[in-house]
Amino acid sequence: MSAYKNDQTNDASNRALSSLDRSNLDLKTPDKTYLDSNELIINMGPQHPATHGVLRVILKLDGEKVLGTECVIGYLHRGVEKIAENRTYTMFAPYVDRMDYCAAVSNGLGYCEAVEKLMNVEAPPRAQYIRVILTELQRIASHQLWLGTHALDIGAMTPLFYTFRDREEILKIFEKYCGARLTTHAFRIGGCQYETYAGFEKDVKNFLTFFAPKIDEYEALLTTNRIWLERTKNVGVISGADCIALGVTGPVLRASGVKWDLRKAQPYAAYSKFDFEIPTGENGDTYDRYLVRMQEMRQSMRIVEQAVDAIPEGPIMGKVPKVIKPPVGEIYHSIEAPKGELGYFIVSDGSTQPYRLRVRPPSFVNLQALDLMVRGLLVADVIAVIGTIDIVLGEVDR
Amino acid sequence: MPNFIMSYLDSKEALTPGSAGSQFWALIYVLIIFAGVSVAVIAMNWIERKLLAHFQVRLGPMRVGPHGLLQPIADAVKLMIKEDIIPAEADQLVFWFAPMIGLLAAFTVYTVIPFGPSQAVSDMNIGILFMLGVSSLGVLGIVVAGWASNSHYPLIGALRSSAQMVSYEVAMGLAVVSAILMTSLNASGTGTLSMIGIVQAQQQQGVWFIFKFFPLGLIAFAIFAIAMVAETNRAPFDLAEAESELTAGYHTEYSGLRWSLFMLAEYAAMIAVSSIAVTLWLGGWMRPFPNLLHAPAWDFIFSLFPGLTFLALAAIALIGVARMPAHSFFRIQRIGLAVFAALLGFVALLLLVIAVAGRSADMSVAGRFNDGIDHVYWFVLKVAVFMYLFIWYRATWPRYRFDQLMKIGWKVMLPISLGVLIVTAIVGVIFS
Amino acid sequence: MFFLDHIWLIPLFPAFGAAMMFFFGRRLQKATVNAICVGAVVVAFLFACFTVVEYTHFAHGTGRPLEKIVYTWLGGNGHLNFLKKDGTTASFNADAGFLLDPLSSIWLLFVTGVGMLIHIYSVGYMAHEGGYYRFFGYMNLFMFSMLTLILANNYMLLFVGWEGVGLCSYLLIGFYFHRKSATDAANKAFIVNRIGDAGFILGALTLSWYLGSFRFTDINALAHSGHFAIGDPVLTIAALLLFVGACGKSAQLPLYVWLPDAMEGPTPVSALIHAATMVTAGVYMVARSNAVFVLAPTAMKTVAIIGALTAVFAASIGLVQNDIKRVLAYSTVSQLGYMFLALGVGAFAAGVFHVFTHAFFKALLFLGAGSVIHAMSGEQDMRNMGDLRGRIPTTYKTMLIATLAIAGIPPLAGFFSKDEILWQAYRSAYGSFPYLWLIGFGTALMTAFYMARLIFLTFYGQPRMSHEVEHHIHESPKSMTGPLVVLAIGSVCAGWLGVPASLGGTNAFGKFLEPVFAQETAASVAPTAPQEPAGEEHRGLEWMLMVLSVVAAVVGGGWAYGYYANAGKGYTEPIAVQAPPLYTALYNKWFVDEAYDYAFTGRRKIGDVRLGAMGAGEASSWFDAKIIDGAVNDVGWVTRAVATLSKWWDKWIIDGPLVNGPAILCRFPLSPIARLFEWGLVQWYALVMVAGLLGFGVYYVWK
Amino acid sequence: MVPITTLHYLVVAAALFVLGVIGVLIRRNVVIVLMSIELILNAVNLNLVAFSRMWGNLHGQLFAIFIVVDAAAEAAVGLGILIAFFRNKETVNVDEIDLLKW
Amino acid sequence: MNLAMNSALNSTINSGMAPVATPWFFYVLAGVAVISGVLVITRRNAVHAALALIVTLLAVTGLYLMLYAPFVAGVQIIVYAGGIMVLFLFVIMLVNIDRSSKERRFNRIWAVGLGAACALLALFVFAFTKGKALFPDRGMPLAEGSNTQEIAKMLYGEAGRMGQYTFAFEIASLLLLVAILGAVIMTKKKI
Repeated sequence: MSAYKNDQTNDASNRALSSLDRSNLDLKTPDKTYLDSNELIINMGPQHPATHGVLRVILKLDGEKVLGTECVIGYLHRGVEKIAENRTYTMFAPYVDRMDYCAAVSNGLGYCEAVEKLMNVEAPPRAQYIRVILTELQRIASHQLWLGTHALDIGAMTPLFYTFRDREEILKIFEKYCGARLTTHAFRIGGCQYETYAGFEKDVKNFLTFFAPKIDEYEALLTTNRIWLERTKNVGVISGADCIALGVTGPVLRASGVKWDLRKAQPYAAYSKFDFEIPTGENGDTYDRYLVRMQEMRQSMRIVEQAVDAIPEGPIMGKVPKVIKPPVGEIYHSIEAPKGELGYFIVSDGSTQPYRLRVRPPSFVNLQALDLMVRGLLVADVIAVIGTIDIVLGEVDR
Repeated sequence: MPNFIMSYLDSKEALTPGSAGSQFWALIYVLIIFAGVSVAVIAMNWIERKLLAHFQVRLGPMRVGPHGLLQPIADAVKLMIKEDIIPAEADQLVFWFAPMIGLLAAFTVYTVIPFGPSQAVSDMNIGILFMLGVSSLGVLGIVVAGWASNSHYPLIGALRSSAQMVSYEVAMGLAVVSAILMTSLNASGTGTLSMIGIVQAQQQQGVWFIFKFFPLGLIAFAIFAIAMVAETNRAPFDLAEAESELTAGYHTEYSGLRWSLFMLAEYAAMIAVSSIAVTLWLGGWMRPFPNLLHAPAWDFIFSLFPGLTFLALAAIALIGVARMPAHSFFRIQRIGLAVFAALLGFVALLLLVIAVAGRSADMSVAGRFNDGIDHVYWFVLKVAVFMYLFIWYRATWPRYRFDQLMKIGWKVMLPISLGVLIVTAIVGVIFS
Repeated sequence: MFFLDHIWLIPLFPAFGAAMMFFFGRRLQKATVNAICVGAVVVAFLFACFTVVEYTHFAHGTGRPLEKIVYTWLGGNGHLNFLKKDGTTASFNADAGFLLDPLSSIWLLFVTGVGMLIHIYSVGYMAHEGGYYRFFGYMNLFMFSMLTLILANNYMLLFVGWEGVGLCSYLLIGFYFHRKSATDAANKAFIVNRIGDAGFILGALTLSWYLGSFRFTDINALAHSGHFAIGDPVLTIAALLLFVGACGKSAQLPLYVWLPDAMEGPTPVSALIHAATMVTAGVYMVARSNAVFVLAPTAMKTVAIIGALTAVFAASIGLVQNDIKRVLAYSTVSQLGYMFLALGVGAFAAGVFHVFTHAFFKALLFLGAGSVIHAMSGEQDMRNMGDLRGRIPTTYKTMLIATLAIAGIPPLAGFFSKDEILWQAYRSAYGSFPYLWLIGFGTALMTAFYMARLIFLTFYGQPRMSHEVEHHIHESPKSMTGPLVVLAIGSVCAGWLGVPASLGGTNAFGKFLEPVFAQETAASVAPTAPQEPAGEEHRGLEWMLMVLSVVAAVVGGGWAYGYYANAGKGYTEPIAVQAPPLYTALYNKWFVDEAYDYAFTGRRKIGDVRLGAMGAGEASSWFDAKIIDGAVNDVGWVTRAVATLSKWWDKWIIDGPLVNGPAILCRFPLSPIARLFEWGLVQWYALVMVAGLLGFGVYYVWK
Repeated sequence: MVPITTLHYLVVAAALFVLGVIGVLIRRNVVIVLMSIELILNAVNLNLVAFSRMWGNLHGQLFAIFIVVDAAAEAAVGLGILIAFFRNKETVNVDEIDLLKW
Repeated sequence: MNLAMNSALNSTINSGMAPVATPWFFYVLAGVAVISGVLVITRRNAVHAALALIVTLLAVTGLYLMLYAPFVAGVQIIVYAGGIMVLFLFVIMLVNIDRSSKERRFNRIWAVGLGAACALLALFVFAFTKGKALFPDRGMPLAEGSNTQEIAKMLYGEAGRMGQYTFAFEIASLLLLVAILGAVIMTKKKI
């Protein structure tokens, strides 16, 4: 119990990494340190508007203060990894879209690139550019979804509608490109499934001109809003070291001041050809994460702009056999998904089906930081922090 | 006409029925106010949904009636016929009447709200005290509802909202006191707690109290305006019913009619506190510049405003009719909207007729009726501004966290209101 | 007058060195330690020399003392008073004051001089020992204490020095504290000295109680004033008590036992403290108190007899000892006996002269022995030595000189001083003590024998040491041999300062000291024993005695030569051959230690009985267990008996009708009522309030 | 109908007072005991106000106001003690509050 | 009904600013007060008791209004009903233990307590019957319309003079301050 008592303040810097030791968290017996009727154990979820799906968080509260949390996951478990072992490589590609269904394009990119790497083939440049454009658009869409729901969690209703309105434009492009809006299955192993439609570049450019003022609109609503600042500043602080220790990646890591982005660190697709920056935060609090994601949207727009302007002509499919039989071996490939490092570990036994496929989902890993971030905070902050981690339960549970 | 009806109407003074001792008219007024407030609440429901939708780039209710005008009725019907679920583990009795407490408190305060110098149920000597006291009873309803549900979220929500309301009552009360202090700045040196008296004091002193001792009145008003949002558990202080945290706060377990009673109480309370703000700081029923523009001509011009407003509303409705797509699908809607516009136009006509008829006859029934309409119109207009603000807040701001809320209440608002009170007292002594 | 004015600096130089060692010694290099400690003593010596030179100018041969009081250390403000024997009050007054007169000049010179040499010697001797800084710190502290002792102007300050040297002696004997024998020896020295110190402080206090002052000048003046008769009992007691102190410090019978054991300390320590300087403190103190002693002839006689007995007793033990340092230690005791003999017969100057010469040759002997031990890799047993003269020639030569000197071979130093003593014993100004002379003569014979034995066993004969040791034998470093040579020169020449008139000398030494001792001669002795002019008529007798003693020395040496000159492995002791029981007695030091063990310490039992301190402990333990505890137990038994009675009374009378009776009374009729008022139920109290309300209401309504 | 006199009020007040006394004396729950005390105070207030009406001056009302103030203070402190006590003994029964008995 | 109303109207109009003080109101309010008072002391559940107490308080408030004491009534509502009772409910919820609602309601000496209280009631009844004649039928005239102002004058004084109860008022505020501090300190977990 002493570990909790020391966490009196919201000042997360006081909390050493040692507080990661969660053996103290005994949810069964109430805290007997002092007889106090304020001590509660509350189930947040699995049916709860703010847990973004079917996440169940068991909260141990002292009054309103969070003493500890325990996440119960698995309500959305579909056995994606097991399914992979019974599908051919090609057949499995649509399944990955169902993990992070808010960023299906990114999921597909990671999978396709992993298999390509395993087979040692390369997608042609045009395909690479298309991939970049779609993936970055998907990143914007994902961040929009996050912004809307996060703001709604904190109590600002309006941004949700704004972001959904604008996200629609991206989904329209997807729809036009591949016929699907959400689970696109846009890429294939070795390239892209479809050639771009006529007017694709124009649509994308239109979107960019349409969207630039919209980000300003979001920021006008929130960035300097006093209540927004009070609710997000110094809430859910996590240090860069803690992030690294927990394996947290993505905007959460960057908001803690660690400049780590796989697009720069281990460039894949055509990212090495584009000029963009990695926005980072300083305090690692919810507000910084908000700012980082807003900046990332702008950076994504930059990338898309460059990519659309420089998109080369050529084939969209590499030299891939009809039946995909990667050589015996194993591969780990990861990309910078909107939520963090999305990795695929594939073991091939030389057959048409993966022997084992393991996904490193960013949401799942990032969710670990929840306990560290919310200890000592209030219940309302748990909502804000869950929102700011940006989890998708489809990806957490797989 | 029986005497007990006419004697009130014939009396030469403009007295409230309560003050005049006319129980009949008091009853009539009570009925009118109850009906009016209920209608206003229902209308508010629609207005809020529409306004919020437009804030959020959507349309809001559009299907039930033209532009969803009949949506509140549909809602009401739905809520009334919905099953009234009482959880098995709940405290049946308390669960049953908890909403009533809130509703009772919210509606009782209307007995002293002065829609006009005589347009109130009663002019109580302790009017404002009564208002604060009774509105504070609303907390009981919330606490009891949360407790009776016998569930965690409602309990937390109830404790939160009651703590919040009790806390903000302090700042609110002090702000009110500073306004009451201003009423004593007259020749006799005695102030009043009477709501009508307060408005009359503003008239006598020739200034709305919001502008009195600038900026003291403004600060006090601002404190009240903030506190009243917290007091009614509205955004950004809607912690008790923060759906993202506590699903729905104290009324999580409620459904159907009983839930609608909470809604009714909430909106009624919103209107009530807005009324207090209007009465204390914004001159109550007074039209703009009653002392400067006091010529009969001005009276007449201002008395045309209610009619003209309804005329404008009718015009808006007609525009809506015109903009309806020319499709058979919209025919009924178009007809409905046109009828609505016609209704509004008729009301406007009636009001204009009354304004013209009551122009010269000061103490005639028509004249008094005209005056009454005038007063009620301005009062409602001012309250409507507040109601719009309530919606605007909700569309714009995120929600405060509970500790921040408490911090603002106790560490910011309370000291400021105390300071304002003290400074007002000193300034009042100096200038009186 | 600079040096005289700053005479108080002399002790402070070594004190500074000691303080430095105390605070920083652990961190200092050996060279630094040398520089500080040896330097301090050298500076002190030079300072002392200049001081004495200035003093001679100051005194102009009159020997008037120079007294310098730095500050009053105890009392002196009139608040600390005591009642004198004659009923008057006197102010207790002890100064930090310094007294310089011929007596202390001599001590000052040879203490600083010999001390300096021994310090220099120690640099070499201790070079490979642990606790280097500690050793020099102790040594400097000793120098400070000794200088305080000899420069003190009153008994109290002298006592400070006295105790200080005792402490340093203790510390240095126990320098090798990891050796049990060393710590035992240190403890022995300390405890035995305590006996003497108790006597000394009692004597000093008796004197002040009687005379009203601690100051030597005052006491001397009073003693010379003629107010006190010769043989004044109080003064006699005081003198005897002071002599007890002297016995302790200067190792006289019966308190000599610590000194031989003190050889456990490092050899320079033995040389400096236990031969040259500290042990002469007793002599100094008696000489300093000569005025008192002169007034107590009984005490004088006691001193003389004790001295003579000690001399012969220690010499006899020395005849058969095998440890080279022990021989020297007994020799020291013996020589100290000579000095006390001289003092006891009134030949103060002769005694002091012998102290002076003895300091040289005994220090030389000890340092030489140290050099031998150094060469022998720590071997001290003479049975394992032999034939060293060629291997460590400088040591051999210097030691030979010292031996000749101590044996009394003219014209070396010992001859003059010893013969002076013997002559004075035979015929002093205070009377004639031929039997004492005879003892002294015998002692001289023995001295010559054992010293010659030492030389022959060590340097002549066949080598008896093991091969490893033999292989390592080497001459000592210059820092060790240098002092030896200097001291050898001193041993040769020191005697020439006091060549008696009978040999055509001027006895300059006696002249120099005369002012210190002459006054009582004039004041008190004259009436009783008319001054005999050092007439020509005795010169023949004196010469005869000289010749006799020289002959004795030669004979002793010759005997020793006969027995030991060619001693090989397994040589025989002549005494052991001639008189085995005597040899056993001598070899075991006349069983004195054993006797003390039986009698005083009680470490050994006589039959079932333990005597001495431990015996007292056992006895008191027995007494405690049997008598005291027995009495207590008996009292306890009585108490128990009474308690049994009392218990019966308590149980059946008090507890019965008197206690339980009321309790029963309370329990049945009373307690329910009482409990109504203290129930622990708050609402009951409220009920009482309501009852009160009812009562008042009823009263008012019906009133 | 009998006009309402001061006595009527006094009878009501007496009834409330006795009810309060009963509550204080026999209820085990401290909270209800405190509430009963409020009941007693209210009865007294009613008496005071009734007498104020009877004599036509306001002193009674002022006393009533002061009693209300006192009641507020009493409730705050009493409930504070109760909370502190509950935290230590986990009971609100007045007959279990007897630490001082031994 | 008409008649009664009329007469009431007349009487109120005659007495100027008189409140509606009909016996019916009195009996209803008194009955409500006493019945809910009984509920306060008999309900097993503390929340029910608190709610009953609120009803009692409101009924007593009504009686105050009938007694021309609107300010006291207002204070009663705002302080008692709105403040103290909320506090009570809060505390009940904080210390809400199911155990207490299943235990005995009354303590060991309930019979004695009840007896004493009944004796008290008997005393009151006796005293009232004995002294019935002492009470006048109607009260002295008391202005209701300026009640608040009159109370203010007595509390704070007027025209530079100190009121009769100013010191008492100050002491009462001090008492409140002390009570606040005491309550806060007692209920704080860690001071």
